[in-house]
Amino acid sequence: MTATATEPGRAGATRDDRVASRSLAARLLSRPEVGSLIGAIVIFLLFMAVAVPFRNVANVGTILYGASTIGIMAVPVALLMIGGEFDLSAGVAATTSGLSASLIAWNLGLNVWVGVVLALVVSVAVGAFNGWLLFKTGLPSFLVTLGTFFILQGVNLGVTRLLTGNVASADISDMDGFAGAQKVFGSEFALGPVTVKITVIYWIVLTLVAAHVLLRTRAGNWIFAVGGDAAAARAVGVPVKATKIGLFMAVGFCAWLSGMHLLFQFNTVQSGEGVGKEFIFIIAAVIGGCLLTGGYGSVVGASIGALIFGMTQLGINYAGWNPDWFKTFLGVMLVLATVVNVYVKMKADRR
Amino acid sequence: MTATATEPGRAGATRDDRVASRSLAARLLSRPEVGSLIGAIVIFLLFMAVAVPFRNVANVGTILYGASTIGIMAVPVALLMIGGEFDLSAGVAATTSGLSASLIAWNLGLNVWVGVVLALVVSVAVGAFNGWLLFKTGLPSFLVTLGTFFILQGVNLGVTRLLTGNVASADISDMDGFAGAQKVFGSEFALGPVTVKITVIYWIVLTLVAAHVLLRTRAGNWIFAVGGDAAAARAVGVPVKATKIGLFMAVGFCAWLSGMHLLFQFNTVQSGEGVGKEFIFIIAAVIGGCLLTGGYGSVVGASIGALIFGMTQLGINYAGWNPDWFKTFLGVMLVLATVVNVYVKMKADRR
Amino acid sequence: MSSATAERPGAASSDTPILALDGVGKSYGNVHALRGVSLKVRQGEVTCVLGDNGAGKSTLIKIISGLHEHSDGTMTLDGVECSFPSPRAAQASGIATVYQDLALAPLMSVWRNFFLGNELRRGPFRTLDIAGMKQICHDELAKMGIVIPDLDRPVGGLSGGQRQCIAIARAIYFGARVIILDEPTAALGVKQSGVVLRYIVKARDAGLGVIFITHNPHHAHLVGNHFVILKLGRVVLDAHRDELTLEQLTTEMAGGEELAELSHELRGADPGKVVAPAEVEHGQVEAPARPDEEEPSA
Amino acid sequence: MSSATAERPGAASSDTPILALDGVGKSYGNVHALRGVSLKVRQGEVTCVLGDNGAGKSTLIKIISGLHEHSDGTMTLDGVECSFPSPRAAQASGIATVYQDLALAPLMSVWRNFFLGNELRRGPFRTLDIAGMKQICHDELAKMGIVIPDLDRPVGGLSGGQRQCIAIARAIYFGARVIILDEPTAALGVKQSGVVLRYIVKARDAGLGVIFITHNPHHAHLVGNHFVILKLGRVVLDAHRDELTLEQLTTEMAGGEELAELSHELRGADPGKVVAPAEVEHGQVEAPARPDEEEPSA
Amino acid sequence: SSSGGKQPAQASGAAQAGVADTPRMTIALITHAPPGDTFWDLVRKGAEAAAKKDNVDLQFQSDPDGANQANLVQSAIDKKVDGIAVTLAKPDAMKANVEKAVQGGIPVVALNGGIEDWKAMGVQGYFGQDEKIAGEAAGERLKTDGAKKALCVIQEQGHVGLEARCDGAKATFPDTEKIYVTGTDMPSVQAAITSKLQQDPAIDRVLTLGAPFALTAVKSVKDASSSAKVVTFDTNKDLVTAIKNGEVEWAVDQQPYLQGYLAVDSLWLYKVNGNTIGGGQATLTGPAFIDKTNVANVEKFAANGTR
Ligand SMILES: Nc1ncnc2c1ncn2[C@@H]1O[C@H](COP(=O)(O)OP(=O)(O)OP(=O)(O)O)[C@@H](O)[C@H]1O
Ligand SMILES: Nc1ncnc2c1ncn2[C@@H]1O[C@H](COP(=O)(O)OP(=O)(O)OP(=O)(O)O)[C@@H](O)[C@H]1O
Ligand SMILES: [Mg+2]
Ligand SMILES: [Mg+2]
Repeated sequence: MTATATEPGRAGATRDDRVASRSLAARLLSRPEVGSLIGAIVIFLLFMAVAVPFRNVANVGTILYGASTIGIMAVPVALLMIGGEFDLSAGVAATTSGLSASLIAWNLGLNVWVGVVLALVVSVAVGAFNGWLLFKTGLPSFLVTLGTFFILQGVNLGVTRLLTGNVASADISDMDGFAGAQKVFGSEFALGPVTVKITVIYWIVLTLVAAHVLLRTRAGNWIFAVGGDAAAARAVGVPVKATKIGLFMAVGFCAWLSGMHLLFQFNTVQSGEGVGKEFIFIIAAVIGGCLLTGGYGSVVGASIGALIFGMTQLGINYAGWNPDWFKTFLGVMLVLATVVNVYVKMKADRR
Repeated sequence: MTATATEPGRAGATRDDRVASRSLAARLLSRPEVGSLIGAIVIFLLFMAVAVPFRNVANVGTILYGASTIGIMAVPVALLMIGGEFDLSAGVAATTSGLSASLIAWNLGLNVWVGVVLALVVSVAVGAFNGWLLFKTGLPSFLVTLGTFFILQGVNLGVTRLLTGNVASADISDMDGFAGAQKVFGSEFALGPVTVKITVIYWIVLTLVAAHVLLRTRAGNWIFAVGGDAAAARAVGVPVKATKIGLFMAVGFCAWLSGMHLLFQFNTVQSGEGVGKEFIFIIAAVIGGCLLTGGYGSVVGASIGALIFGMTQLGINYAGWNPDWFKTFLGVMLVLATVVNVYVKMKADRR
Repeated sequence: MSSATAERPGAASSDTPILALDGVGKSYGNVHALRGVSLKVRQGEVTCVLGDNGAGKSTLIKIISGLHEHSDGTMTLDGVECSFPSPRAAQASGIATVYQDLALAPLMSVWRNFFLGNELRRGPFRTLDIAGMKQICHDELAKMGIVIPDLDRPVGGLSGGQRQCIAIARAIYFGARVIILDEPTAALGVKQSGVVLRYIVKARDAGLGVIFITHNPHHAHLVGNHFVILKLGRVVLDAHRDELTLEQLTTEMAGGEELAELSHELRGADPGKVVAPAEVEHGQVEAPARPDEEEPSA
Repeated sequence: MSSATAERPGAASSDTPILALDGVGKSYGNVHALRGVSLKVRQGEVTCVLGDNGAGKSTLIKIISGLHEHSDGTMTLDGVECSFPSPRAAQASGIATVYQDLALAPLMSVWRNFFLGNELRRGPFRTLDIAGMKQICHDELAKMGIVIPDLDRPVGGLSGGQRQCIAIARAIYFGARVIILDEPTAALGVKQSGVVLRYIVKARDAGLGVIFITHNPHHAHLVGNHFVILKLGRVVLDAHRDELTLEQLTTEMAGGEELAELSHELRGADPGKVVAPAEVEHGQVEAPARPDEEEPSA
Repeated sequence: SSSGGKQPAQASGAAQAGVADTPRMTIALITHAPPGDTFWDLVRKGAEAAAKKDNVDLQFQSDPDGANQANLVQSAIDKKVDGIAVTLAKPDAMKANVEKAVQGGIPVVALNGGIEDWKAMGVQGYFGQDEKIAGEAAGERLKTDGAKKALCVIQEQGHVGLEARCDGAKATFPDTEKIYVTGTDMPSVQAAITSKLQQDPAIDRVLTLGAPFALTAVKSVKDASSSAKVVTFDTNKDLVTAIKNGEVEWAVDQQPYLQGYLAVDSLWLYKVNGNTIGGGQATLTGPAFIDKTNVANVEKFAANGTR
């Protein structure tokens, strides 16, 4: 073999002088979450200008609480969407979880915590079932989880009536372990003038953990890959099935968290609740920059999407605008926020 | 130039003997609509077996009516999905159309037909606006039409209250032209023992026209192309923008048809109606074999999807099953029908 | 070698090029893919655009076929300055293109892809002439030596070469004045490549202008009248066929590197030799030594 | 020429092939893409798989790399019968593949694609070693003569050749025992093709088994030890390098057609000639005449 | 036009009185109404009439979701309103925030729902009916009418108030069946009721839980060629006409206008004079029956859109 004098491994290509280096600002702005953050700031400033109660720092707690109940679910739903799938059952699954915990504990007269733990098992199992059915039937996840969505709605109502004779679970606030569980899932604390509900903490922690998983772990790499091109991912050895089923189980876990808050905040759970919420989680994720087709998006963006949605809902109330037009204002604000998001990204990419 | 003795244009390639010719049955079965047809037949036989009133031929009219109100919108929604876009505003747009016709005629004291025609203009304009906004903002259609969805909800309520002081349009049954319009949009006729509502006719005609357009015209070819790969379609000279905006306008047209039925069937329109229906249209299209990602699907399939959905909803009532579990039965049936669909297609492709 | 175009005085009949680019540039965000490119396409000639990976060849033809708009410079069609707002406009001017990514809709059937954007219609209702289109599609593919038994099969399920043939057959069928081919022979077998090269000559002989992009110097030299080499977005060579031998062309394409050397080096590596089996760690396959890079001696 | 394998008695060290296929077949629905294919991959050898478009080459390597399961026949790895249920299993056995469609996720960044499925991790929490991965990715690409200045750019925005290089660099980096390359040089420039060929030789010298699919007889003949030609899903030639000259190989690849003839014909077409401009109707470019097809005289 | 359309000079709202000269105050009316519901429109009109008379800035808000409605109460507290009128259809969800408002010194009254829970939360008064009792009254009426089998149509699945009505009816008229329909989709409501009537010809009464659904049920009865009669909860303008025409037998009226009016007025009275309407007891606004015999009284007010 001829051995030339040049050392192997040397960067042999000519430097490509065509590529202007991008400023740090441009790089930052083209991150998926930054656009939505700017969208959120625009909405925030808008309400600051028109709604007096919005300026009161004590009310931040209300806004954050509204956002957190959406955000806790928007985070795993965004992960799932990045992984290329939908979960339409996410909203009712939370109700199912709350009902399970309550009905199990109340019906068998057990400690509330037993119900809580079994509800976790139920919720994660529902997620795993969704994933299993997806691969078993080969149907799109939209249809599979639509099926689960309907099935769970019926089960929520049917089982509750079967066990309690009513359409809501019985009040369990006098049962063993309730006080402790309420501390964990339904408490609040004061942070200066702001009353912070515990869901806000869960929301923030979930966002950070999920963002870390997505960007800094192998699983996160796989999530992007299975959503972007499942065939390519499989071809290079990514366990597509396990990744997707894992994502459905993560949604199940967060549905449980959500369901426990529902239960311990309000002591009972209405069996008809949760319908329509799955849609709001998806909206938050999309506002935050997730692609419906998968493979692209950001968890932090989805959380900001939840914040935008929560902020807009309450902001319109704070502003005291004509409630007949509530939805119109909501629609205009959401489009505005996302247009800002897209505009920022486009400008950044151009630089 | 050397001219060889062989004539140009001769099929010079060796016959590929690897390709087993597929039986006519296999070819037929792999068409997207046949799978859903078999799904529909399975559901039909199931209900025939368990629900006595289902066997009464006179009740076919009720089932067809239930399916037709979904189907009239499922057809254009399916076209739009094949073209790669969503319209979440399709449900409320029908309400908007009904309200416009009624409010315009009632408020200005005009002939009802004037309202009907102006409502058509409004509906098609809403569709065109959706399409325009899609290209103007560069947002995904999910978000754009979500915005319209919210905006129209607010407008329906706000404008109705502004003009009538109520939340439903006033009764216009005593106005000029109402009788004629009711004949056109809200009548029924007997066909042997079956009472057929006029919407059934509209549904069938729409399905046939749309299927023809999709499979037998240039526009149909373009719809498949813009949905399958918009960049490729544009590269070979397909007017992507015009095609997509045209599809949104087609949805607008059918929303008008739907809205007119709503108005002339019930004389008034509740301003809060229509929310949630957009979802059912998409479900029908997906059950009928349309891909959520676009580029594949069938109009006839979507119509059969509407039939499956309508049949299941009413079949559960006919069977007299416990209404608490209604949604569960619905979910199971829908999954069953689509699994049959996918199974048939898979088997056919294998042959 | 400068970018001076070698006008042949003898070629009087086509002195005004059908399409001319002058100082054209194009940026994608912070990447300036093309800078100051000038190019002339004459009818009845084959213009080969050559160059390294990422040199900007595809970007150049995307501008000509209306897919992108250029940021600088001018484009003239028949001496009139123009810019195609869409590929449809370019097609209306008789320009047909085979894109490197083929521009096929994977879920659509073969014949629908073939006629996409140029559907045949007939009858009073202007419905699609499906039988006619299938026939033409079958015939055109057969001429290229490809038989796809079921033209209703989706393009996504075909082999890479089969897809490439569909894209080429389509462009050749619809090209009225200029045909642009971006690496048409990349995925093709020896036989199919031969057919495509013959087609290029045929198209030239029919009086069309052809732009041919390839990485294969043999192919380029066989059919090209004119060679334009791009490097990092600039034209570094623009020469007539008479000025270059195959060897020179190859050298220019490789950026001055002697390919003969490669050949020698590899042959020296004794292909007959069989090495003892081994299992290596990640990244343990040594990078091959390469001679130092040099600017093409222009 | 029959499909009798030319075992060289001298090459004793690798008598048991690492991977052997025996009578393997595969159907896609009603298309029988492969029928009764037998093939041996020995370590320290380059096996070239050649053949027409649609012959079944990609199908063959998809079976070996675990993407598809074969319908008939057996596959043995180190003498043990096996069948890879997933590409992950094949990779675990040290088989790395460059797919023809590259298998890159277009929206993911360059370095994430490079390490997809084989991410480097470090620290107590097993987080991604991003800096390390970027460094390796940059180095490996640089060795191929490709510099992508921003490794965080999504792969979808790169040129065809740049994407190809990423897929190749990845397979070479991770290939532990067998490297499979499906038309790796198709989209590559002359220079990059040279690098890839050198890499193939290096990998062989490191003791790996290499399967190399190409349509370029020059490339195949430069590095191949063994040649297998597929036609319509069957093996029609299986010969050692010593038995074939470049010309014979080219002829076999073209299915018996004389490429020299093409070359002559095209040169006869006078590339210097310039034709009067014209505008032609659809389908007016005449199909080139082609010599009658013959079965390769085996 | 020769007939129909908007009639030029319509009398505006029923309760026209002078405007109080008390200082302007803000009252939030927070309900669980879905947008665009005719029943809730009447509640709102009553509240607006009282607000106008009492020089009150009325802020009407609603959300059918329990947790969201509770959050609306929180936002009213944030806005520091002078009084809150709230529906307690989902009392458990509302409890915490209502108590917070009470403890924060904001007077709260309840209306429409929550007759069993309002006292425990420290709420000043309650204006409405007991859904269960209303249901039982409807059941009694069905019995005295000689009905054999009734179909109770629930337009929102799992809604506590609606379920209570059906359960109440079932308690006094055991042969009551239930059906769930999609309230936002009238054609599907019509088809669903039709199918149920076809399935079970024994049904001779359709009991709907909202006025628009009663009008749709009339069409279903016709479609199914059934002889069933339609009865309903709640009224609106068109329903009153239908009772007059004999298309609908009777309606259980709970006087929504009055609920809204009293809720706002009682808060105003409490603020300016320390009064509590009802004196610590629930003020029942129903159930009363509207049928052919007394429909004439209601008719002229219904035409104004206030009954
Ligand atoms: N859509 C895009 N966004 C950003 N950069 C792009 C885009 N398309 C191409 N580029 C960049 O522009 C440069 C030129 O690309 P182009 O595709 O024109 O190269 P090419 O000469 O066709 O190369 P190849 O021979 O590999 O096909 C490359 O550096 C590429 O990364
Ligand atoms: N997923 C699939 N479904 C149906 N048929 C397929 C599929 N993939 C390949 N085929 C068919 O199998 C045959 C062999 O295809 P393959 O991709 O293996 O060819 P190839 O030898 O790699 O050709 P090329 O050189 O063009 O890449 C072709 O006729 C092709 O149309
Ligand atoms: Mg290119
Ligand atoms: Mg291949």
